[in-house]
Amino acid sequence: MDTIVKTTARIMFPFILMYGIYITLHGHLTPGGGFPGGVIIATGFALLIIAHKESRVEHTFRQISFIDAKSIAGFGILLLIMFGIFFRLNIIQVEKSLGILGGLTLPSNIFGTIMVATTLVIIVYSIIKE
Amino acid sequence: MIAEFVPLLIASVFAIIIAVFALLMLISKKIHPTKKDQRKTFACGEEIEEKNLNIPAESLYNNMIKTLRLDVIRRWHSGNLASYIITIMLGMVLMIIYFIYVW
Amino acid sequence: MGNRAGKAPYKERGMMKKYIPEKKKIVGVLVLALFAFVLAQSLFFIPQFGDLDVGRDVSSYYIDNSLEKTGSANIVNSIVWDFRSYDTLGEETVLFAATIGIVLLVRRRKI
Amino acid sequence: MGDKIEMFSFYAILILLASAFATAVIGIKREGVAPYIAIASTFTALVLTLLTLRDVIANRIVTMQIGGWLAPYGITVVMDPLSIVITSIVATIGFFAALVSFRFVEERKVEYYTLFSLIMVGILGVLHAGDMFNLFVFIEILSIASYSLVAYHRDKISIEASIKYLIMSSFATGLILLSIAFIYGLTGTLNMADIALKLGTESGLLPIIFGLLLTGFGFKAALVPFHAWKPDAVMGAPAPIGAIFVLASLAGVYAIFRMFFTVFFITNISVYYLIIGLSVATMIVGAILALQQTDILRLLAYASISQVGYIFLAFGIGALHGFGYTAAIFHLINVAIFDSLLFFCAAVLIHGAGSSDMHKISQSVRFSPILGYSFMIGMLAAVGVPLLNGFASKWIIYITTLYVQPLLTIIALLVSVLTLAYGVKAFYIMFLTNSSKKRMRIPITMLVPILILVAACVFLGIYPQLGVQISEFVVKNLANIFYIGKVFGI
Amino acid sequence: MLAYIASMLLLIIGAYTLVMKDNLIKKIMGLSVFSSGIHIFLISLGYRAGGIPPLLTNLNFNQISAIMVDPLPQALVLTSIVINLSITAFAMAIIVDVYREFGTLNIKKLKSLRG
Repeated sequence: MDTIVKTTARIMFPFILMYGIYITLHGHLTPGGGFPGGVIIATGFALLIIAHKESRVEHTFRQISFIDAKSIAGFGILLLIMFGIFFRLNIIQVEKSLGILGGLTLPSNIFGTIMVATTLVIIVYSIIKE
Repeated sequence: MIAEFVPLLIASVFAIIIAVFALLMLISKKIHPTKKDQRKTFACGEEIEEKNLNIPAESLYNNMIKTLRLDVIRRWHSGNLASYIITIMLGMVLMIIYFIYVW
Repeated sequence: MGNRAGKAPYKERGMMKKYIPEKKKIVGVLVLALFAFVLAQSLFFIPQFGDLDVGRDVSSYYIDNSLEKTGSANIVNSIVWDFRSYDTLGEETVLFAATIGIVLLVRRRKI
Repeated sequence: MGDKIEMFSFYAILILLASAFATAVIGIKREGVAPYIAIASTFTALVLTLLTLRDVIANRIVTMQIGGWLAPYGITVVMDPLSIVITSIVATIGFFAALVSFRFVEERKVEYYTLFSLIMVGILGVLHAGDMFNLFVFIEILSIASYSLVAYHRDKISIEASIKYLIMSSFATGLILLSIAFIYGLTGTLNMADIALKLGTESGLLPIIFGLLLTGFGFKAALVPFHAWKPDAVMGAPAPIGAIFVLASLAGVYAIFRMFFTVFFITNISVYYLIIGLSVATMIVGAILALQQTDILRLLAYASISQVGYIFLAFGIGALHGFGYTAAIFHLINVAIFDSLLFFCAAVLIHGAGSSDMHKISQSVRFSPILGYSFMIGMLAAVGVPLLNGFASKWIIYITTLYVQPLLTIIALLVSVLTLAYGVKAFYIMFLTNSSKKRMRIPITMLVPILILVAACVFLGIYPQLGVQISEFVVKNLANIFYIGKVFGI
Repeated sequence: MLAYIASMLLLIIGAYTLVMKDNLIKKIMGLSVFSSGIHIFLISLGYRAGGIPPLLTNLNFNQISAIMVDPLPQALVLTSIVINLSITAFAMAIIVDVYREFGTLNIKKLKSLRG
């Protein structure tokens, strides 16, 4: 890609990232949540990957590290849901509203975002690299 | 009373079917004999001894199926995806119409 | 990949070909018509559009209890991540499976 | 209600899922660890399933509410006798398949074992589901993992089989989702027990819903108008996955049983006539196509289609003669045992010969007695020779069909003869015409599962009362009253 | 009613593309259209005449469950969209391989598996 696209992508990237994070963190209050936030963040990375196809991004986003991140996020979700199963069932019952920190929804959203974003970045990266 | 003869009955029916099957194979070998050039194609032009050629075993039942006109089923599995999907949809639709009719 | 790229697709677009209906296409259209008939049949029996009287106590439970039980004001979010979180676990697993499949397909060399 | 019974087999799903993630994390650096993780996790799943089997025998039905949400609101996980019997079989064969894969798979182990764990997660999730949408989600997990595994070899056959299977299967699962949408529009709930209460018998949508569901699950079970994917997929996949495809078929069969008994509670005899018709078509088409194959995996795929037809024949007879259901369950157990035995034998042969073409196998490996006789026992069990397990269940099928409609008995016997025919052909080509002097070494991890399955075949053949008792126990608890009562905690 | 009819039309269009078109990418597009039809149908099943979105704010805090649209189908569709996305992504990856192996995207040329 030429310089215009590269520069625009580099400038846009933090804003897209921030918007995705906002969507995620506000997911339990306004429309949004883990999946839309993850998709938006992945869009930012996809923009970078497409714009800087041959350059140093190749080294930065190696698949291997993404699989690691994704599996850790997967572990997170698994732990959360197991947490939910064990603790909801037996020990604590979340009866009251936790205000702006929406119970288990917020951490679930964050882990979901990481998972979806990494997944989509791997997919885009793999197909672009071909 | 019948119950005592059931094993015998089933065994005899089984034997009869095997006999009919063997008979069919013998008859169909006469009607649709294995062609010579089929062997050549199988060997791919190489020199293979007759005893190493497994053609009679691999197409053991093909003569019979050809005689009974059952090779239609195999020809339907043509590898054509559209025909598979059409069959799925046709089966589904006919099933639903049958269900609407009998429910 | 380079030398193959220009060869095949242009030939197969078939825009220049004259339209001759095949036998298979007629069968396909007939089956599709039957499918449409069945779907149209179903339209007579589903509840009226915009009418939610019948038996929606499950979703009204979600609406009524979302804030107290899960602390989330976004009810869809609370259903996705809390009431039916097992489904979401499955959904993430589907994504994971698809990714592993893609990695399986594209990974030529050992990393 | 008393004490709450912990459902251990549910944790089997979570452990397999965790092992899938762990394989991807650890295995990417150290590839050799992947098979050990898979074997350990499938073994743990087996142990947990057997613990739940003990509980189910004592308590009939074990339920669990995920996250503690009450029955129609949260997701229910249910184990009743029908599902626990199939789950035990699935866990056992899955463990054996992991063992067989240990030496069979030599490259790209990380992806293989991750997808292997995920496909097991899918099957076990389908068997546990007490909620329609959850069932759909796990069917999708099963499907996607199997598309990827079909494409494992990345050669022409695999890629073509995978893309065809993907398109067909996505269409079929879309139909399941459509029927779930109809059900939701009709009842406003997704819990199976709740649907069974609210659905009624009046609505004109019911036949459409049921037809869509039967199509979707029949596709998974490879009933005849929907079977075209199975031989291609089995041929493309690595050989041990063939056994997993048999288990996936059984999950489809289970889903159809569940729809019949729990959700819809069909009493209309005409529906069973349709099932009988489909089953006869399945048996005959599968057997006739198996006669003409030259590829061992393809032959076994058609053979398993034909055997699934027997299950449905017995099931359709069940409405007319009460013993039919017993025969269906018993034959389901037996099919899982001998079909996976055959697939494992094929895996050993393919591992030795490097090809799945029967002629090439016979040319490149020498006759190995232990493998040959195991294959023969599996094939004879599929035929239904006395003193092997296939005989016991097929005998019940013959007897019950004889009381209902003798023509069906003749068809069943005919298909048995066809089974014998292609069994003899496969055995003859692969074991009796070998021209090679190459001795094949059978790895111990492949030999042990095969010998255990052979022992199971012989044991259930000599002592069929055990199988009949299990099946009777399942059939006795099929009525959906128990199920609904247990789910709602009444 | 129009929403139902529109979704059914989408189903028919998707099925038509799936059956009639030979190009693999078009088939995948047909699959997506088919799924979208189901999603629209599911969403419109949960619509309430004059309903508001299922979000709790200060304005609607007291009269909630009578005026909100049904949130459950939306959650189901969210899950189903992700599943559909992963199917599409995997299909695209495998289509790349189909092109590499066969040099074509025409499904009619993929006929090595038959019988």
